[in-house]
Amino acid sequence: MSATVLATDALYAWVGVLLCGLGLFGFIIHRHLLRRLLAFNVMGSGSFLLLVGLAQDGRGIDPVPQALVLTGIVVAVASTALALVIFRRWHRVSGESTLPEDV
Amino acid sequence: MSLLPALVMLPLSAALASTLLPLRWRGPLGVALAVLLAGVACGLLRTVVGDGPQAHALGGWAPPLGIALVADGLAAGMVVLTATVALPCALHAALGLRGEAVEDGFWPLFWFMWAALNGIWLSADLFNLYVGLELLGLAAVGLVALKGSAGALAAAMRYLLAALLGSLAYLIGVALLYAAWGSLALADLAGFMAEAGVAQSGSLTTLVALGLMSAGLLLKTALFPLHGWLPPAHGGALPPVSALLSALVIKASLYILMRLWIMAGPALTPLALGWLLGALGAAAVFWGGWMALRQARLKHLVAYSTVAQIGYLFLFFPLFGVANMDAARLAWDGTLLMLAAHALAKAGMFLAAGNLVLAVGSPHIADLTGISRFRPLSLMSFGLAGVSLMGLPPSAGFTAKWLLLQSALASGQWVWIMVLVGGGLLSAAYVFRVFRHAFVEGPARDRFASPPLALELSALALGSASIALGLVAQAPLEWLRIGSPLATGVP
Amino acid sequence: MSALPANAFDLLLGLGLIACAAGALLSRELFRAIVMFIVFGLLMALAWVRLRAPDIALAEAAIGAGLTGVLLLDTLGYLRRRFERPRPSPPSAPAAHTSDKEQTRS
Amino acid sequence: MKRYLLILLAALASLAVCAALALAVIERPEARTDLPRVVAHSTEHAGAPHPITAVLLDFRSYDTLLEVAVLLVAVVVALALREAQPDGPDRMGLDNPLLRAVMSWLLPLMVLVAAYLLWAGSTRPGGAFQAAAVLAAAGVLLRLAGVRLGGFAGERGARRLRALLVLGPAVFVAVGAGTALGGRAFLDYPADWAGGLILAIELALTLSIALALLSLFRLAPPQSDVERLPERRRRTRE
Amino acid sequence: MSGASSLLHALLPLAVIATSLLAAVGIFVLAEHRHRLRSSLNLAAALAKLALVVWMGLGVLEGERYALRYTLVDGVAFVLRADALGIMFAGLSSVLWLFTTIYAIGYLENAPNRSRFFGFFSLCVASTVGIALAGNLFTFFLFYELLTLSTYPLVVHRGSAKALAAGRTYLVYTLGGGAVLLLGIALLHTLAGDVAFGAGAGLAALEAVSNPQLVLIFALLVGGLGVKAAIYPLHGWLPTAMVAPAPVSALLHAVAVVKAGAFGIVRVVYDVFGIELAWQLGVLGPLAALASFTILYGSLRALAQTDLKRRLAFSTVSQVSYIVLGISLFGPLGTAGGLVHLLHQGLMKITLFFCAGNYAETLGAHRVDELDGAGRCMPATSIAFTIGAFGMIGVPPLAGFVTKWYLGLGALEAGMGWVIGVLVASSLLNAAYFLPILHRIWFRPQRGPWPDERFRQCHDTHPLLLMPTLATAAFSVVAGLFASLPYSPLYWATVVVGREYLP
Repeated sequence: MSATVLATDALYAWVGVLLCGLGLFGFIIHRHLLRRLLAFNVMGSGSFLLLVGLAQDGRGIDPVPQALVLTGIVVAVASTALALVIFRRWHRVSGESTLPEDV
Repeated sequence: MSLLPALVMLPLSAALASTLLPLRWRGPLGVALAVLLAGVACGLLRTVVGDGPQAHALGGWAPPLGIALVADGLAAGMVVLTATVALPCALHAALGLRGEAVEDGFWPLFWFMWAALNGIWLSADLFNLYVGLELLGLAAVGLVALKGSAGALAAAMRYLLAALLGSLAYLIGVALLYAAWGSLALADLAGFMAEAGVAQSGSLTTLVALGLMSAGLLLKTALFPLHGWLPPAHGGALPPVSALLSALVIKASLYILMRLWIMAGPALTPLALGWLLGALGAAAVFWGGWMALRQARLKHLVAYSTVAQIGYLFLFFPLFGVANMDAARLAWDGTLLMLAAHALAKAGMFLAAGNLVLAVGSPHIADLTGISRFRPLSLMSFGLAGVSLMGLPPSAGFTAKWLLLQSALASGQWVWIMVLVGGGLLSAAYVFRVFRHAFVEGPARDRFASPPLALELSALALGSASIALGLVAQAPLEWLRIGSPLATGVP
Repeated sequence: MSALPANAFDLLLGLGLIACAAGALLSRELFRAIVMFIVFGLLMALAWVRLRAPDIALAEAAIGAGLTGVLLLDTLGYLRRRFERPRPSPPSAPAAHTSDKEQTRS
Repeated sequence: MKRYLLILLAALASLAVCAALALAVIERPEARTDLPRVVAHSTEHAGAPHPITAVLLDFRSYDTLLEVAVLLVAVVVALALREAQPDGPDRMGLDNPLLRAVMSWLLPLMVLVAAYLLWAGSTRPGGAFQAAAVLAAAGVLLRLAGVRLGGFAGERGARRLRALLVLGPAVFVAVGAGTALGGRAFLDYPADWAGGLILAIELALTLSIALALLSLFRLAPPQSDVERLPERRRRTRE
Repeated sequence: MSGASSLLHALLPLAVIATSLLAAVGIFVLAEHRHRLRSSLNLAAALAKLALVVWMGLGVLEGERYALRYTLVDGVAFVLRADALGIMFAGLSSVLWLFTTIYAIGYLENAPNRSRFFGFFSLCVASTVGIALAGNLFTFFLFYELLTLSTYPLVVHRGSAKALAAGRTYLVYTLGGGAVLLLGIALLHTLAGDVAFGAGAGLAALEAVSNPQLVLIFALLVGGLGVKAAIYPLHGWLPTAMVAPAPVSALLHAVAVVKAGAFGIVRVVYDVFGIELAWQLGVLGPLAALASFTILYGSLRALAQTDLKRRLAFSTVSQVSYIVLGISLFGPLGTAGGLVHLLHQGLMKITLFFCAGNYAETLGAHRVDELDGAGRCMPATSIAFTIGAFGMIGVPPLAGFVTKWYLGLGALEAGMGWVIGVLVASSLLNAAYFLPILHRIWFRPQRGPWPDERFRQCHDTHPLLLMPTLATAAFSVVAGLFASLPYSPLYWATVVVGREYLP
């Protein structure tokens, strides 16, 4: 972008990029399911920042990506909650907090 | 009044209704509504065949501000295919799950899944596709988890993680594309990209976005080597659930992938990438076939067969990408027919396998000894579906394979011929492995549980459909080309 | 166009976000990781304010940080209770703790 | 050893993704449409003057409907899994008098805030989701304080819970069907009614979403299961 | 031609296939214990099919055209067409189906899984007739693979470990062959489009195509078909598959399966490539050599077999190659010899298999050395066996002689005198493995009790088993004696040759 000074929106977009990478890293290295969910949520936040930050950079407020992110947050919390429900059940029947490795 | 929103809203309303209704009403309601929805689906197809592609701007707001539902031949075809597969599955579930604890969750999730599928086939908006994918993914995961056993829960969890990661990759791609082009409507994007061409500076952003989205969608489609989550999920679920997952759910992400590639056009989807997908598909065919051969449990064999069969569908990407118009058309026809053939055959096979497992009371192939005498109908359905999966005539699988062979020959990509022929032999090996056990006449038990006839008939209907489609493929293939890039002459 | 230049606060907030995310992902103790995640969520809400998206900020604070955090903590509590309760004998203690610290050291 | 390999792999993967994203961010072209301007222009004709609410409940209302469906799926799965394996008696809660005292004035406040957010949503930041989140948080606090939401206990309560969960999307679909039957596009609100319809949808959605979020919290199996844990499984993976 | 009659002409080939296809469906639907109804259905379908084929055959002689065309997908059509050659094969199948059905009803009395057996049996015949009436390579392949699928359950019918192993071998060979054939057909399709049979030397017009490519396609096609025709070295499945019940061995391995392969080769040489082109490509010489080798090899292996059915199986390996040899001789006489053998060998070999089944069922005699003195106990069966054996050896005036005579003349005409040597050597070998059996049956005394006697006194065997045996034996005598009369197999073969290959 042409701006010599880093704009706020661009800054947060860059933070979003880093969060995506960080989240992916955590998602791969961890086996504990709660940790993988944390990583997933971090990655999700990163993508939301990317969505709004990039769209608004140099163009001002854009309500469309903001609305998309609102939708995305609800979807993310639904996914997380579903994962936790299944995780607890899994933990109850198996006593494990990770998935078996063999597949 | 347009049929397009009804195709999503009917199943959605059914989902809401079956959350509330008493258990005993849900099954009959499910079957009745499935019949109705199949009728609506056929109505849509008729409209599309008669009047060309249909569009409906939801909320009265035209894209890019609003979201449009669009039905071209392909979308209408998928809607009809969904109904064709889901109707026997609904029948199977209504009778097979009656009185079981899982029935409470099954029906709402079944309907949510159907709504999501129709939503995806008809969607023409990148973000709407994301929401549709999530709805589909969570409903599918829920269906897998329903059994509540340790195996089912682990499989559901693994599936959920894959689905979540896949949709995130897709979402990041959406963010990039929106930033780069300023619209979420597929039609807009296709126009912009065609206008801009390769030389445009933004092509790199688009490429990264498409790469991420493709990777996420591949994970959801379970293309080798990202297939790890599929066999436990599809192999361990209830029979109608396995059937729906293998037949339709994984096709949804493939469908989006195909739409994206066609949207981006040849400039942004270099043939090398197509070859990569084709090569992965080839590997899937052989690896999945080999693993299917080695499974001890019947439904896991069928699940690995899905891993293998998905591979054929990915031959689309290298074959469609060539400049040869004939080859591209043959690839389009062949892939879509293969998709339909696999959907019908695999759903039939899972239902039949479920009946067989129910009859012998054991999930193991080795325990099928003597079953041919007692459950010939289920075995027959399994065989009919198997014929299509093996790609032997006369079946839709064969006709599709023939078209793909012709496409490979026309484009000069001879490698895929080996995949098509070798893969067929490998699938023959695992299908006949089941029969080898079933035909054994030995000192086996002569008491088998007998499932209701309707369970066997629903499997038979799907198996027969996978055969019959091969004989009447001409007209459906013409319908599928309506509104496709082939119709306009730009592959 | 309103290209607001980023100020020191934004820079700090960005760094804080990354630090909290790293903490949430790399902490040895699961409890700590979840707390870090909740803090991360609150910082995210601030970031949304800076991005002139107050709607998201509200939702993030309530849903993202609040509810997700509570759900995660509750699940963690569930794990711990399950491992502590039924074992009256002392040898159970190490097992209970490894469930939280788990395989970061393996 | 395997662990280090994994870390290496993860680092490589995340670096690759970061690099690709960075390239994409740097190289991105100027957008071809100015969607914000279109939104600003169209918001005047939408049912809500606040642009984000207009996007969520008018321009892209279909997305919102599907999104509520996603939330409902999670709840349905939780309900189904719970009913497949019934839990023991519910003994959750921190029986703390101070907490109870705080609750007695915090709770009405939260409900008030939720109502305000819902009301303000059409013109200012706020709306159904935020209101629902606050309501759900109030419910969570109640649960933590050991208060049982008696209205949802028993078989009739369960049915009531389901009815309320379905209410939001049902109103949404019903409005859509109404507009479609009236000869308009699906969810195309008539101009005079737009504001009211959106508010009605939002009200129903708030209840349903709040209850859904709360259910996901509440439906997790309580600790009474602990006794059932088999001895041999009580180990952790190394 | 009026509209109704042209519709009839289009539907007649379909009806011929449909009789057994519908019979198959009907039989699958029937409950296991409804054997009366099942048998009636079976026989009615067999008679109906025979009547239709005869009707169509007479029409073909008068120059009527029966063809049905249906586009499957763009560029590929499902074509059924009755020409003289097709009618010949269809006629053979429907005559022998009738007899074998009767035989099988007697053979499988009180056996389990009859519904499955007869269902797939009918499906088999449907495929065989489909092969006969196929109007292009694609349609041929369709039925060719259907034949593979429908014979598998018959081969493994007994469900024993041995039967299952044989079924596996059968599948490996035939599915492999099918894949090779598909490859050949697909390649040909890209070169020449949809090759219709009888369109007159199909590929000759393709000047531009390079020879090696055509040779490759020829090799693929013949290689794929050679599996079912049991040409060396692709014959391995045939002797193994003899574990199947006798009617299966009789119809399928004397008629349907092996003949489908041989028939396919005839189609490829004459209808796809055209004999001229095949000759120019130089592929006929190697094919003749391979066929000759298979003739001798099969006979030699037959000598060494002690199991009667295995000996017959190797004899089949040898005899089917006569057909291939006949068509790879460049000339009308050789062709006529090969084609007539398609019919003659079918009649004679099915007689022999019926007899083998009778011996096994009645006396429990499976091995050659168990047959000592069988002639006295089962005279009628043994007479039939003798007729079949003499026919195979080529003793005049039986059917086998006619074949060998024409093959010899054809070889001389084509200037391939060495073929005479092969024929003589093969006849000597035939005699060497059949005559000892005849000697045992008629001239040796019975050695102790029979292995597994079914009837207390010697009343030959069950009438349902005996009748078809005698009928086919009589047919093979008649075919030889009256070879020069109209409507005899030789007559048909000369019609085919005269009409289609010598314009």
